[in-house]
Amino acid sequence: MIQHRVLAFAAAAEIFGGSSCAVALPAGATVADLRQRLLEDHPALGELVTFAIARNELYALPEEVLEPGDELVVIPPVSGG
Amino acid sequence: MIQHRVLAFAAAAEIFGGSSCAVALPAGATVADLRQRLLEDHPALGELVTFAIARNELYALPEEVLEPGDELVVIPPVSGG
Amino acid sequence: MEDILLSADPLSIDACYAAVQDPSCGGICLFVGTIRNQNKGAVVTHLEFSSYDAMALREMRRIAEAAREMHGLHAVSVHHRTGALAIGDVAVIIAVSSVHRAAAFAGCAWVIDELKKSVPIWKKEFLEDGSYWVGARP
Amino acid sequence: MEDILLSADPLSIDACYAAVQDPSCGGICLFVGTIRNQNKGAVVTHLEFSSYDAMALREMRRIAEAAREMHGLHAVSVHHRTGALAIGDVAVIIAVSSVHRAAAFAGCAWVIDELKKSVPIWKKEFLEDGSYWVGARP
Repeated sequence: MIQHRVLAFAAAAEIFGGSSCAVALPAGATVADLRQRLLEDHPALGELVTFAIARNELYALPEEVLEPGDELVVIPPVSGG
Repeated sequence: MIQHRVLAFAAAAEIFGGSSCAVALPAGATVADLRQRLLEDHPALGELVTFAIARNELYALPEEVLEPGDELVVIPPVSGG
Repeated sequence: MEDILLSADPLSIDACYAAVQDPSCGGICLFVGTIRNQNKGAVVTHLEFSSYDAMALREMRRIAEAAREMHGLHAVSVHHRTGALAIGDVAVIIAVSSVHRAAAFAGCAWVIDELKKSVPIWKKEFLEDGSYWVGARP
Repeated sequence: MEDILLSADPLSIDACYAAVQDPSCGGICLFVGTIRNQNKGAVVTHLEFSSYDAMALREMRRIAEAAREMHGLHAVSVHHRTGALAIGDVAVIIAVSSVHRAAAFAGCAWVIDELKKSVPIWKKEFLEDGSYWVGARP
């Protein structure tokens, strides 16, 4: 199992109750696996219109494999501008 | 005959050789009549891409009848902005 | 609200912005037209505007009012320079405010398009080897 | 050229204009997004931005570069505020310069559209009776 630290902003941070949470996933787990686990651990994420996952400051595709040390961030619907 | 004073700007002023010229036209003459007379008196106006005639600070229609004291202006192609 | 200016002094973007800004508006679009250093490949050294001031102001106001009506804008500012300008100088500023931004972009583009079609202002470009009234002759 | 800024201090329209202005360009289009005093009928008292700064800057730069490429722009400036803002404060400024104005309008509109879609910045609106993250929930 690999320990990942997942950061959150805005509505996602309020759902986490803080600016990050820890998630343990098997080696080879993908972004899609992380998304599923986050929804299990924090069902309120499902209340958002949508959310994306950023990996190392880029929007991640579902099939991307997580690496130890990745910067992972939950991105709720953006509303800048 | 009514004496009209016709102002000109830019390329039209250069063709007139000054900022205005005088034109005598019968009572009841229209903007179209004025245009024709201006082209006769200053054939170089025909070298312009086009020109409009303004009457009392508005673009005039060909059928408008000239009145004594009208402010008449030759408007060569505009190029502001 | 319409804010119209024809001025021999340098134009101010901040003045145009301030004229249209309003707490009800989320979007302001500005267009700033400046003097380019070339036109159709020829090197432009400087430029002079001639203007039929009374009619130019009347046309600028008509266009601003029509833009507000057509695009549902809150306010429109149209400032145009007169006299001699150097390369890089600001010739015209359009600022429009609206509740939503799509109308601001469409309205601002419409105003500058119309201004270039109908406002009696004329640009004389000075090249290294002469000068001419822009657009006057084929 | 791209000029990108994320700042806790008030934004400057003049700074964005200066960043994109060039003697080869005849047209500069700016968009200024400000804080409205209402949204969907509710009275907004103030607002706070939260931002994932490193990624926001990266996305802002990506959008500016893509806009230059797609619309043939000379330069693009994108400045966004962070922190607490009052009604009327400037949240974002986009400035783009190009040789011809149609590209400037199209490019500027594209940048603000894309920014609102993908840059990780979040707006919390404070109403008279509570607060919420804009667009987060249905």
